[in-house]
Amino acid sequence: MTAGVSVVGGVRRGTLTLDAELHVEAGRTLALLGPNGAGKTTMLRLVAGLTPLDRGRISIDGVVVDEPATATFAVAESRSVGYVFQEQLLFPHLDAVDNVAFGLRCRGRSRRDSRAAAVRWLERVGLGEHAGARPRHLSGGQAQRVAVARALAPEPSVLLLDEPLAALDAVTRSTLRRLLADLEVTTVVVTHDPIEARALADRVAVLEAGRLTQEGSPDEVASHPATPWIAGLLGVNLVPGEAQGTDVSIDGGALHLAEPTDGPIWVAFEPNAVVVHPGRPAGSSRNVWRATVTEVTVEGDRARVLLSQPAGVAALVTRGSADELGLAPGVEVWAAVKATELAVRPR
Amino acid sequence: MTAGVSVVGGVRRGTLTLDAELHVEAGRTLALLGPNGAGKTTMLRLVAGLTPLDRGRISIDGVVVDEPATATFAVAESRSVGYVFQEQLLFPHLDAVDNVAFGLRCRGRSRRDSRAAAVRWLERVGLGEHAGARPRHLSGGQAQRVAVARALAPEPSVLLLDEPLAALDAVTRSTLRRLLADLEVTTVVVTHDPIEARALADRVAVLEAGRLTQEGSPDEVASHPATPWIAGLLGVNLVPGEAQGTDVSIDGGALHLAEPTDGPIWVAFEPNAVVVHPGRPAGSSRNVWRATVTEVTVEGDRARVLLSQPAGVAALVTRGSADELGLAPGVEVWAAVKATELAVRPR
Amino acid sequence: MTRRPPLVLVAPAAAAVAFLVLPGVALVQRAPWSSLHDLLTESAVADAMRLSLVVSLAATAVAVALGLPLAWLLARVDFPGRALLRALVLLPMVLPPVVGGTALLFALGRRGLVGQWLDRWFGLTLPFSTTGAIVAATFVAMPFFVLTVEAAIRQSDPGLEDAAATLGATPLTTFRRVTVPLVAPSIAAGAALTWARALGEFGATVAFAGNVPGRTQTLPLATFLALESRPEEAIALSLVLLAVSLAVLVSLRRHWILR
Amino acid sequence: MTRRPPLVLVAPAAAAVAFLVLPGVALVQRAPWSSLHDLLTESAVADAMRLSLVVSLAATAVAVALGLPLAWLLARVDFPGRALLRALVLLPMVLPPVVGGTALLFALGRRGLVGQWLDRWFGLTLPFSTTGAIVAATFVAMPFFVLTVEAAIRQSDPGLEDAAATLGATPLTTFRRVTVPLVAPSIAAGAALTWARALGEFGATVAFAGNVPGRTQTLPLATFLALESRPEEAIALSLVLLAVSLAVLVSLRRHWILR
Amino acid sequence: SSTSKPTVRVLAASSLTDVYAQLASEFEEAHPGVDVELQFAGSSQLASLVVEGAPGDVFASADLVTMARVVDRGEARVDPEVFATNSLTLVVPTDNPAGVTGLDDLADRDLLVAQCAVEVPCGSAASALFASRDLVVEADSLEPNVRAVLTKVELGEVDVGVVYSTDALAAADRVAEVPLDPQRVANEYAIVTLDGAPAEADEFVAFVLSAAGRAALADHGFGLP
Ligand SMILES: Nc1ncnc2c1ncn2[C@@H]1O[C@H](COP(=O)(O)OP(=O)(O)OP(=O)(O)O)[C@@H](O)[C@H]1O
Ligand SMILES: Nc1ncnc2c1ncn2[C@@H]1O[C@H](COP(=O)(O)OP(=O)(O)OP(=O)(O)O)[C@@H](O)[C@H]1O
Ligand SMILES: [Mg+2]
Ligand SMILES: [Mg+2]
Repeated sequence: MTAGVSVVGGVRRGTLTLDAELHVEAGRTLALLGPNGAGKTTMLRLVAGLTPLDRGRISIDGVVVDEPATATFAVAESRSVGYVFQEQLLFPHLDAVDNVAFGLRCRGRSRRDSRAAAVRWLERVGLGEHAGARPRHLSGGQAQRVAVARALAPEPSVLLLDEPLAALDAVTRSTLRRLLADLEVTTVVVTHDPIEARALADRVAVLEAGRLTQEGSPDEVASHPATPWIAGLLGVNLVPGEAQGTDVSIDGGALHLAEPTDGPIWVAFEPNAVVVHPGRPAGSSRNVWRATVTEVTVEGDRARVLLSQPAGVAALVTRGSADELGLAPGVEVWAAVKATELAVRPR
Repeated sequence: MTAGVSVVGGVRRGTLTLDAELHVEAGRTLALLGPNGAGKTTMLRLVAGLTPLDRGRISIDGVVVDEPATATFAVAESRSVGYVFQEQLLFPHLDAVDNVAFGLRCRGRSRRDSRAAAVRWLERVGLGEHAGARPRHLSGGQAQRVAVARALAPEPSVLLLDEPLAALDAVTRSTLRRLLADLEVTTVVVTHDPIEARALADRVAVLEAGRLTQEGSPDEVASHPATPWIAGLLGVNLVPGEAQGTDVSIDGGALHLAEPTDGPIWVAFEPNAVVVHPGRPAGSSRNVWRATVTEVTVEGDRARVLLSQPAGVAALVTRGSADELGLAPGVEVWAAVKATELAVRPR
Repeated sequence: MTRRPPLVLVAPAAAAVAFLVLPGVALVQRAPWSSLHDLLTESAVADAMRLSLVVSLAATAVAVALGLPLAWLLARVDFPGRALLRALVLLPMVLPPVVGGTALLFALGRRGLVGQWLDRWFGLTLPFSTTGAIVAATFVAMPFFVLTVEAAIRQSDPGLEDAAATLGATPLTTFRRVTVPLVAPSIAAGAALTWARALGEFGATVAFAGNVPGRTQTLPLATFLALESRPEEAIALSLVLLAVSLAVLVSLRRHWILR
Repeated sequence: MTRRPPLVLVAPAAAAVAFLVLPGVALVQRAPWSSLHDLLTESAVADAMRLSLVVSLAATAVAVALGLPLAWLLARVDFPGRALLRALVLLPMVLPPVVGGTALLFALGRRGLVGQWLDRWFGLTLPFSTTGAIVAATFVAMPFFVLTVEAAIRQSDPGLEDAAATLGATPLTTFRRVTVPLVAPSIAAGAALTWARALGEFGATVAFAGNVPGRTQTLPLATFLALESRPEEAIALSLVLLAVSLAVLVSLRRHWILR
Repeated sequence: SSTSKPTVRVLAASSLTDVYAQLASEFEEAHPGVDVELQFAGSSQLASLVVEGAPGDVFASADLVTMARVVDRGEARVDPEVFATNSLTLVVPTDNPAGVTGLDDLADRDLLVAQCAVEVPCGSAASALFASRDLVVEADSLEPNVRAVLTKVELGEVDVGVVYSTDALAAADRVAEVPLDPQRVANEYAIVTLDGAPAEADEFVAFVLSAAGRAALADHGFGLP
């Protein structure tokens, strides 16, 4: 058994059965992504010792902390875990300093010491001047920062962060991102933002409906998304199809490959590679189809255009050409991809 | 007095004095941005009638709803406002359907009718199968969607959305973004994401420390950010300086302009325009300086590199060159910007 | 998760239980089991039992109906003199019950401050009537309800009431559909306290409503009277009272928990 | 914001207040103002007053010390027979106080179930002692505390207790530093209920601890006896009781609110 | 035959519970069509109710002072009459652990003594009794009523208690009596018809005062005037 955190096993929560394997090396950060209700929070609760496993085993730094088969269960307060809860859960009767000092005092530090350390933590998250405020007198983002400071202050050996930067403004977010990235603590961070995942984490794990669907370095996941949901998250297009030679039948159409293959496959291509035309394009590309624009999102100097066909496929165009083409939801367009841009993976 | 929502005036909340003017045309959407604790939530509470103004006037669709000078105050339940609270505030004793049906029942619809409509709303936000769950049995993102459905269900004439998409996964987020963009309701939406602001809103307003610092169309704001905070949010660089001819003295250094000017100015330039070199670059650019990398964030195929000098300035480079240069926090680099890339605005 | 209750808490809790339950055990031990059956089938006892249930339940109903709005007002509406009013509401609890009953007599008796008008205008005489017994029990027991529920409302999140208002709920709707359900456990607890207090009520009833068999002679009054001459019977009657209340409370609990 | 309380709630609340306060007014009206001064300076009355405060405060302290852990146990720890235990804890409230006092004699009297051992081993005799009066008042009043606080704990968010655990707090620390402060208003309310009940306690005290001037003769006992022979004096004593409790409650309120 | 049976509402001191229950049923038998409604409570509580206008027809009190409260307020239709007396006696636990033999033993400081408080009739009578014998008794508890004294004796909390003879008789199976010699009348029971009572109320009072009534009272240990 190695250092770090390792979870193998599962638990039922209402309609969801979480059943997954998760390993974080000591000192490393794992980003946990997945759709709402996939079981991310449940996973953190398992590690924290707030929800016991139904079956399997959890170990932290080589010590088994939960194993129903041997009736092993280390209670939460013995696990040296720092947890930033999704719903913050600040103590409403304590001011910001005492919230942050709470963990230190529980670990035996004097009141004076703890409060001094807590004030330093509040300053690190930019809340020095709100140190004396009760949670209900803090704004959402201020409260979120207190929650982060509270979890970090006792210097736990494992950090569990459930969307720790969600309520923060962009500037504070980058400050805290840096603060978290600098920590050398074994960390699991839940996030919905792949950029944040890449900035914070060494590895990425994706949970979908209680199961681990992909695990790897941010680059691996970005270059080879394993499911359409992951691809969609990353802005990559991933379409399931049935290949017969260079012909692939996909939902409601067909694609043509550069190299022949056979059987169920994933066809992956970058939104960059999708060219959008107002009318049927002339030329040699055989992968040309009609679609309706469902959404246009401006990202800096580029626009991401979602297409109705194949469902959820995106094209990335310059803002200039988006304006020129008058791209807006409801507009009919033609899309084209070169066969050489299509990457193929077995399903 | 026109249709839509108009707020002129202010209120004290703890250490913050909110004092701002805000107008939303009927049927339009205003995105409200600003740092944590700037008063965004307070502004929504003013419009909703949950916090009364200290001074000034609020009108909704031409009717004055709050004016301390004339002792006018229309209570919240009379304002036909839909409010998605930052902290959700679902009714813990009601299941998802009854939460969503609550507003309909308050507006006189029968129980049966209301519940049927509520179920349709839950389906629209992708929660059909969790209709019978109590809030504490929902995941964070599921609860957030119930909160959105609850606010929309009574078809209010004004919508106040406080980070409505924060806890949602990226896929759901785009579904709800479309749902919200399709509504033709006067809306104020608080967000920390400029992309979301652009996707949802016709106009953008920025609150900083209780005051309105900028207001305009997303493009106007994006092209001419009025404060460093806004520039930082948009990823644009905005540096305050003192011009004397083509020389500008800035905090800890100097820049050189293409055209001469005088007095206090803002110097704006795109991160794109900043070139990063491992050593002092040869060549003619006079705007060259040493800096330390403080953060590297990968965005798709590009990397955003934050520099120590001038504080918070960003460079946007390709991922390839970032890897080549070994850009990582702590690395020393040289940065260069052509004088022709510097835009100047009076301060 | 399984919580392991710490001994520092379990020990005093166990002491509390022992202390509260022990006298009941002693009572059971002294009970005249042989004559219990005869006693219970005596019609006077059945009458007193029935009357006790009627009076205590009616008093609880009145206390809830009037006390819930009062608790809300004290918790949520800011008005001058609120602190004083809160304390005033507690006073019936402080008065020795017999004095309370006497005060009721001064106020609502046939020649009382208000009672004389009740009598003159409506021909309503409260003393010696079941209504009088209900009035006495309500007077003594209602403060328990008000205080318990008021504290609970003050503890509940006013944000949820804001949310209800933005959804178009009037204060009354908010009260009914948000505030009240949120503090349901405390309302149940308060009602249980009130009911228990009303069921055991003796002093105020005897002083205000007298001791008329079938009309105001509740089980505690019958018990007290039995104490004069036949103490075993008094013990037996108390045990009946205990058994009935135990049955009611346990079954109510089950009901609340199943909800 | 200013809430406009709806009439449907204000009306019953006002009725409740009128009902609860009116008898007090009638009592004041009947008070023998002329002799009040003499009465209050009588040393027996001062003794009874002092004793009442000592006994009621001690009973409240014991009830809080033992009742708080019990309330927590009932609210947060799942164990078999919890519903039954909850109901059992209520029983002292249902017993007519005189019967309760008698039951205490059976249990803790000189020849009682447990009392005989207290007597034999420790030479501790509770009846006719101030300790006995405290025991009687605690027995009668503690259930009010337990039930009020238990309901409040059940209403409070267990998520905060989870948060405390992840921060390294043992269950005991969590109890002290999270659970208890969260339900502080209900603890205050429960303590007020308990204190008020103990202050007005008569039946159980007289039955268990007797009526020994200076040792167990609290103000309610003095009042009750006065009622037998000099009713005006009884009224005056009750008013003293009311005034003292009013003063204590209002000042406590102020203290809690300022916290 | 008539729509409303005449009812006589009797308010009586609680020490009369058993004997009045017997008298009432005998009276009802002798007067078919008349209903006697009995209620028992402490004399002074009943007096307060009467004075405050609570409806009642006959009032029987355990002492003359309380009766005077009712009469002085003009609630009585006629003058009250004394119909029974009671005397004090000593009761001890059945095993008489302190070996009490007579009143003089009560002067012993170590003896645990319970008596009624002087505010109530049984207490003032006890004090008068001690005074008449020149005894200084320091009671360990001054109980508010006889019942409380009996309980304390029965459970052995005290060694001796001063109670009424009628109570000692009723509790004969649980406590032992140490009779006093000579007996001394401690208090007098009075009965009166209240203002506005029906004629049947006077008949009930007459019945209590009759030979049959006196016999029943004597059976229950009351002295007769
Ligand atoms: N206490 C509970 N009882 C029953 N079901 C629950 C409970 N808590 C969560 N669930 C269900 O378990 C599933 C997983 O919940 P979880 O909170 O782990 O999701 P998540 O991945 O954190 O989602 P999100 O991104 O929305 O926060 C959800 O479907 C939810 O409805
Ligand atoms: N009830 C209150 N009492 C006192 N001060 C308050 C209260 N609510 C908010 N504040 C203060 O008012 C300021 C504005 O709060 P507000 O919630 O409006 O901020 P916000 O712009 O919504 O921030 P965020 O992005 O963090 O949600 C903050 O500094 C906060 O501390
Ligand atoms: Mg979650
Ligand atoms: Mg906010």
